[in-house]
Amino acid sequence: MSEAVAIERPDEDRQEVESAVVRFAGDSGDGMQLTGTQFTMTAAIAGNDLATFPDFPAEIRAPAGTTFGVSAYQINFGARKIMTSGDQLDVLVAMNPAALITNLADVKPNGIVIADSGAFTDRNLAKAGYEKNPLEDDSLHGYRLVAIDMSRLTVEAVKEFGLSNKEALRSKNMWALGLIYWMYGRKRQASVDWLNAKFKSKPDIAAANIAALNAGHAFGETAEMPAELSGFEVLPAKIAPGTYRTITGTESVALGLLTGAQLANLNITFCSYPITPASSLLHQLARMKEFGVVTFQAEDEIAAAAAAIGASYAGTLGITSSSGPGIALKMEAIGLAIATELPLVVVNAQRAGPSTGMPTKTEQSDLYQAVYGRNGDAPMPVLSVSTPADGYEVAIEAVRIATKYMTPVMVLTDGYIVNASEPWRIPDPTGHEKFAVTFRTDPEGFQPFVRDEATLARPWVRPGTPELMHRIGGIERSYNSGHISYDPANHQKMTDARAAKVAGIANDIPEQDVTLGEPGGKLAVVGWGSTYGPINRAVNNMRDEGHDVSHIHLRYIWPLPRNLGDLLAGYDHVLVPEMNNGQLKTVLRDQYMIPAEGLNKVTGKPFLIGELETAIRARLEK
Amino acid sequence: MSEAVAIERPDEDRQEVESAVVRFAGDSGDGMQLTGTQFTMTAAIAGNDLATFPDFPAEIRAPAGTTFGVSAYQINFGARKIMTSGDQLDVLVAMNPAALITNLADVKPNGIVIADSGAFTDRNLAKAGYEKNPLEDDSLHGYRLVAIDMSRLTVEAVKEFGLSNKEALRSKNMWALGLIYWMYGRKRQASVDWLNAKFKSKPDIAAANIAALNAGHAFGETAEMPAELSGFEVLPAKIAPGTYRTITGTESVALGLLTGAQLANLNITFCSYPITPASSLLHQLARMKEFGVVTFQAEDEIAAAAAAIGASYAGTLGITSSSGPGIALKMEAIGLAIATELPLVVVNAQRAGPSTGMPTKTEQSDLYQAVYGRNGDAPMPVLSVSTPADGYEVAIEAVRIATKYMTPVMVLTDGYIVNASEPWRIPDPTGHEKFAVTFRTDPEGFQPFVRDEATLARPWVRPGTPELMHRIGGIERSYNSGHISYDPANHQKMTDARAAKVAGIANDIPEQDVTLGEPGGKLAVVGWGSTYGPINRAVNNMRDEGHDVSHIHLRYIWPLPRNLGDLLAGYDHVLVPEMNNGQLKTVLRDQYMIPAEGLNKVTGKPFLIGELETAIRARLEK
Amino acid sequence: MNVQSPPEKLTARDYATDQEVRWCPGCGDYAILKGVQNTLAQLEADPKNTVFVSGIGCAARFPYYMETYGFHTIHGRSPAVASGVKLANPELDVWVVGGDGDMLSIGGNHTMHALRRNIDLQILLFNNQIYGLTKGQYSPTSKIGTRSPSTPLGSVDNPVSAAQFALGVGGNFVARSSDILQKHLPEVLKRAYHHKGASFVEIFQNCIVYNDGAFKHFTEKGVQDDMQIHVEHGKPLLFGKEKEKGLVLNRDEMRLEVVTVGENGVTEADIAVHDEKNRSLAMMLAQMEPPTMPVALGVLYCGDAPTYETAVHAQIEQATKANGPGDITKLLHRGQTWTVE
Amino acid sequence: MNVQSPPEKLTARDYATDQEVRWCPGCGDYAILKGVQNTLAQLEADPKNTVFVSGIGCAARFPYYMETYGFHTIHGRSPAVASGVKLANPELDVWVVGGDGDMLSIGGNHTMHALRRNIDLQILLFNNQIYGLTKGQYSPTSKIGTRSPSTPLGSVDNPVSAAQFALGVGGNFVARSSDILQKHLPEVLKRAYHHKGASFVEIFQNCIVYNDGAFKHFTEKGVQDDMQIHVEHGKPLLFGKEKEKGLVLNRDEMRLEVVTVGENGVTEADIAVHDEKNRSLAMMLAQMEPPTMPVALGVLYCGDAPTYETAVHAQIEQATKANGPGDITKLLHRGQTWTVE
Ligand SMILES: Cc1ncc(C[n+]2csc(CCOP(=O)(O)OP(=O)(O)O)c2C)c(N)n1
Ligand SMILES: Cc1ncc(C[n+]2csc(CCOP(=O)(O)OP(=O)(O)O)c2C)c(N)n1
Ligand code: SF4
Ligand code: SF4
Ligand SMILES: [Mg+2]
Ligand SMILES: [Mg+2]
Repeated sequence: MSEAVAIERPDEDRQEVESAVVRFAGDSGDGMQLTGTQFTMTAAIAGNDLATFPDFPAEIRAPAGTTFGVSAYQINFGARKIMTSGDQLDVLVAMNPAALITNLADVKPNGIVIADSGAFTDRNLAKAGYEKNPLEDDSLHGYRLVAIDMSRLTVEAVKEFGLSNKEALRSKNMWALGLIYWMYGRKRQASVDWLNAKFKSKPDIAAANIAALNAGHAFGETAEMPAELSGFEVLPAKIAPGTYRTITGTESVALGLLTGAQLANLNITFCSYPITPASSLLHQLARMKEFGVVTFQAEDEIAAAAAAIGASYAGTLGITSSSGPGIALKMEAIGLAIATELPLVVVNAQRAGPSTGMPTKTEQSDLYQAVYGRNGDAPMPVLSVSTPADGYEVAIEAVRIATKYMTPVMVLTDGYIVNASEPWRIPDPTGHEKFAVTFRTDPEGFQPFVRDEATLARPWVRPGTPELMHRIGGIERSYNSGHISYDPANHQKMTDARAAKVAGIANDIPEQDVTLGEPGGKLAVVGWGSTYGPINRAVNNMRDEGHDVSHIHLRYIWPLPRNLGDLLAGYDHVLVPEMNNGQLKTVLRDQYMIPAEGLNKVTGKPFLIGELETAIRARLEK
Repeated sequence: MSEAVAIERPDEDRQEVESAVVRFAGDSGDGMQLTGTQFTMTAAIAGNDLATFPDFPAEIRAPAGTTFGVSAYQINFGARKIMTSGDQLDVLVAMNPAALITNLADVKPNGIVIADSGAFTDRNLAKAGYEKNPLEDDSLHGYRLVAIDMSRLTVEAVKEFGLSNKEALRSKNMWALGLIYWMYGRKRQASVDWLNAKFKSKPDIAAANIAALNAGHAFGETAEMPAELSGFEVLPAKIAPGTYRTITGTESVALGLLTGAQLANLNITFCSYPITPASSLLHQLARMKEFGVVTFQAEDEIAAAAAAIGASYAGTLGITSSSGPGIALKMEAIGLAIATELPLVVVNAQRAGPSTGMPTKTEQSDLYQAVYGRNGDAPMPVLSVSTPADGYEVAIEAVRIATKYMTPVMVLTDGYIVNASEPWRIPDPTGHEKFAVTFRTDPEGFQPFVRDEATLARPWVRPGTPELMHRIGGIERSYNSGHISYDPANHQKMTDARAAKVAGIANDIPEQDVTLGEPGGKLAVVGWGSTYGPINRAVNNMRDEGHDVSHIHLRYIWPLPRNLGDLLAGYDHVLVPEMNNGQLKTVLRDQYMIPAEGLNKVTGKPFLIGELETAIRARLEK
Repeated sequence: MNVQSPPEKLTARDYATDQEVRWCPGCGDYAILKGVQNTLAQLEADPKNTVFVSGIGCAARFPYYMETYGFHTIHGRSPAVASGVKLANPELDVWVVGGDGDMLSIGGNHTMHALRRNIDLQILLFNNQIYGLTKGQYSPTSKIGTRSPSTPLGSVDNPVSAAQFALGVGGNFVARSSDILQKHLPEVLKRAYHHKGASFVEIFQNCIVYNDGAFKHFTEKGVQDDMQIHVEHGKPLLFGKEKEKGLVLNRDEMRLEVVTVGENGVTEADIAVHDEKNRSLAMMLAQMEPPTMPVALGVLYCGDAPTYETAVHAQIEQATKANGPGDITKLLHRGQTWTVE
Repeated sequence: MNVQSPPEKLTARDYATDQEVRWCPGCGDYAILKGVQNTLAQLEADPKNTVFVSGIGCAARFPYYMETYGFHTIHGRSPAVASGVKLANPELDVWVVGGDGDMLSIGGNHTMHALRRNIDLQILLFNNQIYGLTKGQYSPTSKIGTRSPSTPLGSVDNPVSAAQFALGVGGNFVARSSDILQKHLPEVLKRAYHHKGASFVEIFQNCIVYNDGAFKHFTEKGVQDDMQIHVEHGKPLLFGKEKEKGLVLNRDEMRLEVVTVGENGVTEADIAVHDEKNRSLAMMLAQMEPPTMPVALGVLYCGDAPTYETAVHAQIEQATKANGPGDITKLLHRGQTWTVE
């Protein structure tokens, strides 16, 4: 069992900062994701609030040293509430030239760049497209450069364990982590424990990694660093007491679906087909078998949706998930769920489109598809997830609505949220209000399409129930009996009923509140989904500057909260920032005749707080 | 060669009417569609304007005598311009009890009901659900009933040809036709010629049918009919000189696509999968092989869309067609055409939804899907067909836009238009302005995504062209080279370019005119697609009553005509009648912030003129 | 005191709904409906545990006429919907019904994967070699030269053989019968029902309106004896009025050929014996076509393999044994956590 | 005066684009890319008349690396897109490239119908028995028990055999090779190219990251001689280092079995001879699996049948002959017309 040795440096001469943004960038093989999650955990334990964003390459495993093979992990941690993973970097750790060239632009002016000079070989420089070695000419003069031969120092640090050079270099990331731990005065014990656990079977590998970690830390301790790099301190944030974990959007949705199913007293049948960035939800649920979760990797998205519908017909909760192109394929089947009025949850992890687009990049451009993208008059509820942790509540709500109203429900996440993580105060799932489904079992007066007066939902019958045998299908159904009907008046009645059922959900969801600011005023910034963080921080900053601006963030896209129209009418201007060409804007303008303006960014990247501040300022000055 | 014998009755004592609505209704096996088309042709030759609507059963071939096996054909013909197939019937010809019970409700108060009493057997009455024979009690007192044993009279009339009773009865429909010919003083020669041609190989069958036709006519001549049935006269309408034919929406779209392809100097590769009511377009084009038209019945709609895209990539005009559910399946592939910027025409014959819905009934509920129904920001032009004949011009325009702007184009027809017919003044296709495609052949500076400055279209290259080998695909493409690009700025630029290209088409289409009325005023009734006829007639009637109301009918759904916003702003109220729950309304409200109101009918049936008049009156009285 | 009296034996009629059957008069579907209702009666199938799932087409109207649970879904997707039903509740007897367009054209992929996964469904393909419901376009099983609204000069593509398809994709039960074989059909359907795993039954069905007589070259009275061979496991492959004809394997050419017992020295011993466990033999039988060879009917192949849904639920039990029944609170706390006071 | 000089013979390199190849280091796709480029060079294929169409997946990135026309389409639809290309312009040589997920999972139906229609495409399936691009989920060709992110306890469904699938759906050219057989692969690809009609080639491809060694049980040095049989039309089915082993047809059990020439009286005369025109034999060969039997590589089946696109265009010529080249004005006037003065 190895241990963290070097005593922690006294904090006196550390410079206190309210928050900091650090990005670890290196080759896919350099273990940057691990490094990032370790730093995250340690920051969390130190009591910081934080937000992270991993950014891995589109290619499966690009050749070492190439720019398209760079993998990065960014964390924004602070003594105050953290809303985003950060616009600009205070510190960039670049493990090779490719990492430097692809990430340098995001570093603050005069920000810190820590580079492994040992990896800046001619070969790597060429691969990255450098003519000359940027560590040696003055091309980095705008930054505070710390060039260290981490490779060599790591190899030395682990000499004693007699690893091959290749193996030894694998600990490079721990060396870098150690240095950054020192830089922010962090304890290493959590990572030491984690390494010991991870490499239980290979104690020398564990020891080597720990040695590298300590060596990097010791280097900070001892090496005469430039004075202004004497180290920083980020104090704990005011955080509500409780037990915490970090959670990604994928994890929160998976846990929310499971919790929702338990509250509804149902088993889950999750049917999907792999697609980036939605696959991870399938992977998560595939590991929850002891909860009776059935996961089915279908032959395609259509089969996945169809099987989920069959599973709901059979009396379990059918769930399907995909990303834009796959959701497009599911739409005909979703129409069947709408027509036969069966519960179904559809999770769409949005990605940049159209068509294949940029699978690994984020976007919010499937809102049109979710609200309008079906043949016929085919309304269905649409919910959206605002933060990595928010997915838990949204997923539970989706299950509640789907089962209570016998309808498919679309949940919109995106490529940012599913991968990003934040600290989450772990709730008590048993504390949540139950909404157990009651299946119809009474033959007395049973007809499959007789509606509940309040919800307009039809009864849900489990095949296997005595005396309730019946037939349903996609051809228009007679109002009560559900038999095939071509009667004109019946079609009008059923069309109206389907619309009224979904519209009525507005009375069963909370009124829209003002996320930040006042109900009414000069400008409302209306957002949905993963733009929550940057919008909230930007509005916060503008309000600190004394501007009359409020933030309204929607969870319910369809139906919209019943008070939203009146609420928005209270503002002189309504600005709708979206990572698409103005899709929510269309819904708001149509529904409320409010001249909402769009602020649209379609780059595959989240909004920067700065971008929003500028836009808000521009509106206010109008 | 048989001939029409009986001399036509002098017209003196005929009652002149401006227009009349006649419906032939009988069993699927009774040949009502043929009867209707013959009457239509004769009315056209007589110089009437007219509109027809066939209404066949959903079931393939329902058992004889059942209500769901009733097939009907309605024609509205007149001495004035005819806009619809008519709200109510002046004359119903009912060949059996099922036909009577299912169609009686549409007959005018005191309208004429002509029934084949010979078919009102106990068996048939039971099948239709009659307790007593309606011809014998006074349940039809509200109508002018003419009960004739057409069956017996037909059998007698064709005795001489020694046909079996079953065969003889097949001429029943001609007997009825003969009677109605007499009733409206029509010449039989055209039908006689047609019968001789149709049964060239079976002269005795031809003779029998002609004998029945003449017998029915003679019956009218001689039988002492109730005085008020002494016969009617419908004078010729004022119709522009020219050569005419009747045309259905399917025929006009087929001919328009072919004409468009010739104007573009392209061959057609039409790829589809059967579905009601879209299949007939496939059937039409399959018979145009001598025009080099390739038709491909694919294994499903996705394959059909994909193959059409491949065909466009290869340098022909790829076209695909379907109805709502099938169009939903094509959306992912259409996204590929949008991303790779290839021409493609997609024809959607809309039917009642959601899901399978009512395949044989009409609806306009796929507008949302057409305009918004794709993943990602994926704009594409959408055109709509307003009348059976209008499909010709719309299809040509769709080909022009698709090839000039390198984009898929959606054409919306519906179940009413594709089957309905109207007279069509045959145009001179060679007179039409050409828009021949010029394929890129010059290697000089070629890059697959360099855009034309005016249209923003990329070059179209036929594989097989020397030195222009290149690769395209659905992953985001670099602005000029088309190579895969994940660059954020490039994605923004390409997204903007795709949007600008489609939006720019607004400058290349006519400004919206006022279909009927003045630019500005109290009320504008805005329609699209097959509501043209009823809206126009209703507005016309209201204006005759002196009301300030105008009709604006859209051909271009996306992009909208550039002047539409200003035009609509000129009216106090905007009413949007649609056979859906308010889909165009959403687009107008979003685009122009105009409080357009919907008038929505979702019964699977077209609007009645009366329904629109009532709604218009209500608006005006507000 | 209310005693649950055991339901007395159900008759075929008890499996019929009150819905008016709406196929064309003379359609082969009527006979199949009768055959299936008879089969369920003979199996004493419990209506409440029986589900019929179908896609879209004339054949797919089937569920409306069965007094069981029924789901008329969308075109081509019935095997996928049915897979979801069976996965969610393996206790149910799930039958899938559809036409050649539904299950081999748009739905070919779902049929293939249901078969290869070996999920316990009875898949009944009503093959009329035409698209009936959409009024007569040719289908992937139509003979070359089929004139239809979409192929006015005749179809030019090779049809797919449903049985060869099912065997090629790894189907574990592949059988054939016909609408008019009212004795044979229920026997085959009972075998399909009792087979654990995906059972594929191709039923030749006459579409009297759009493809009348498509099968008469082997179903008509005159020819049926010589143009049909009803195969049975372990029995010699004999056919003909007097069972005087048989099949032998030509070893050099590796194909089956027809011989006549008694003629040039052929004895019954020479006749190949049907082995329903041999996929290669099944493939040869499936390939036989008139006029040179008879059409093979009956169970061509019946292997045994674990069923998909059983294995899936076994893993759930395994996981539950290993980790204990899921505790959601524990799950939420899995991984690294920290506490803020 | 500018004279068009004939292009001198192209080398494999001339078929490579300037695009950086972006597969994982060590991926089998590199070897296949080389093999295909060599094949085109040997065929002296004209780049301007060559089109590569692919779906989505690692394999499907292929077209970007070929200096020909190329279309990287959407997941699963490449056979359909390629069919449209070929129908529109039969002059083009159309190659289709995709993975086992692309062509047998989501795209299975399109692959099946392209094969059955016999449209003249070269369809290359890179079978690595895994979903590479989406990071390692199991695929329809993965062995039972495959642990993957979506099957943490191992997959439970029977894989489909690509070759048996292709044979079962009526494919007219079915062959197999492997990424590492740099001599064998081009020979097979040339046969596929020269075959008129749909050619299906399954290429075993190692995914070094997510399914490394999936095929080593028959490709590794030590075992390859005994675990592979390279079939050739008209040649006895021999294999083994000294070609001492062979296949014979067990007539009673109707299956192939392995014998050793010389041992218990077996002579080379007893060894079955490969007949690539015999679908049943091809099926038996396709069914063989180690360790009991060797994997059959080479052209398992090659029948001849008219190609779809030829027949389609023949009907167009036929119609043009019969009715004369289309006259649109005439067409508009077809049927009953009347004139208003
Ligand atoms: C998505 C979709 N595509 C097409 C159709 C139209 N359609 C309904 S049934 C059918 C095929 C009918 O043929 P088959 O499956 O053989 O059944 P049959 O009517 O012959 O019994 C088609 C193309 C549809 N309803 N939905
Ligand atoms: C409609 C759609 N569904 C799913 C995906 C995600 N996806 C891309 S490639 C792929 C499968 C890759 O496996 P395979 O086809 O075997 O190719 P390989 O990467 O193994 O070469 C999947 C599921 C997609 N891009 N589009
Ligand atoms: S169309 Fe053919 S298959 Fe359909 S019901 Fe009529 S006869 Fe039967
Ligand atoms: S993931 Fe596998 S198949 Fe894909 S490129 Fe890497 S090694 Fe090749
Ligand atoms: Mg059929
Ligand atoms: Mg693969």
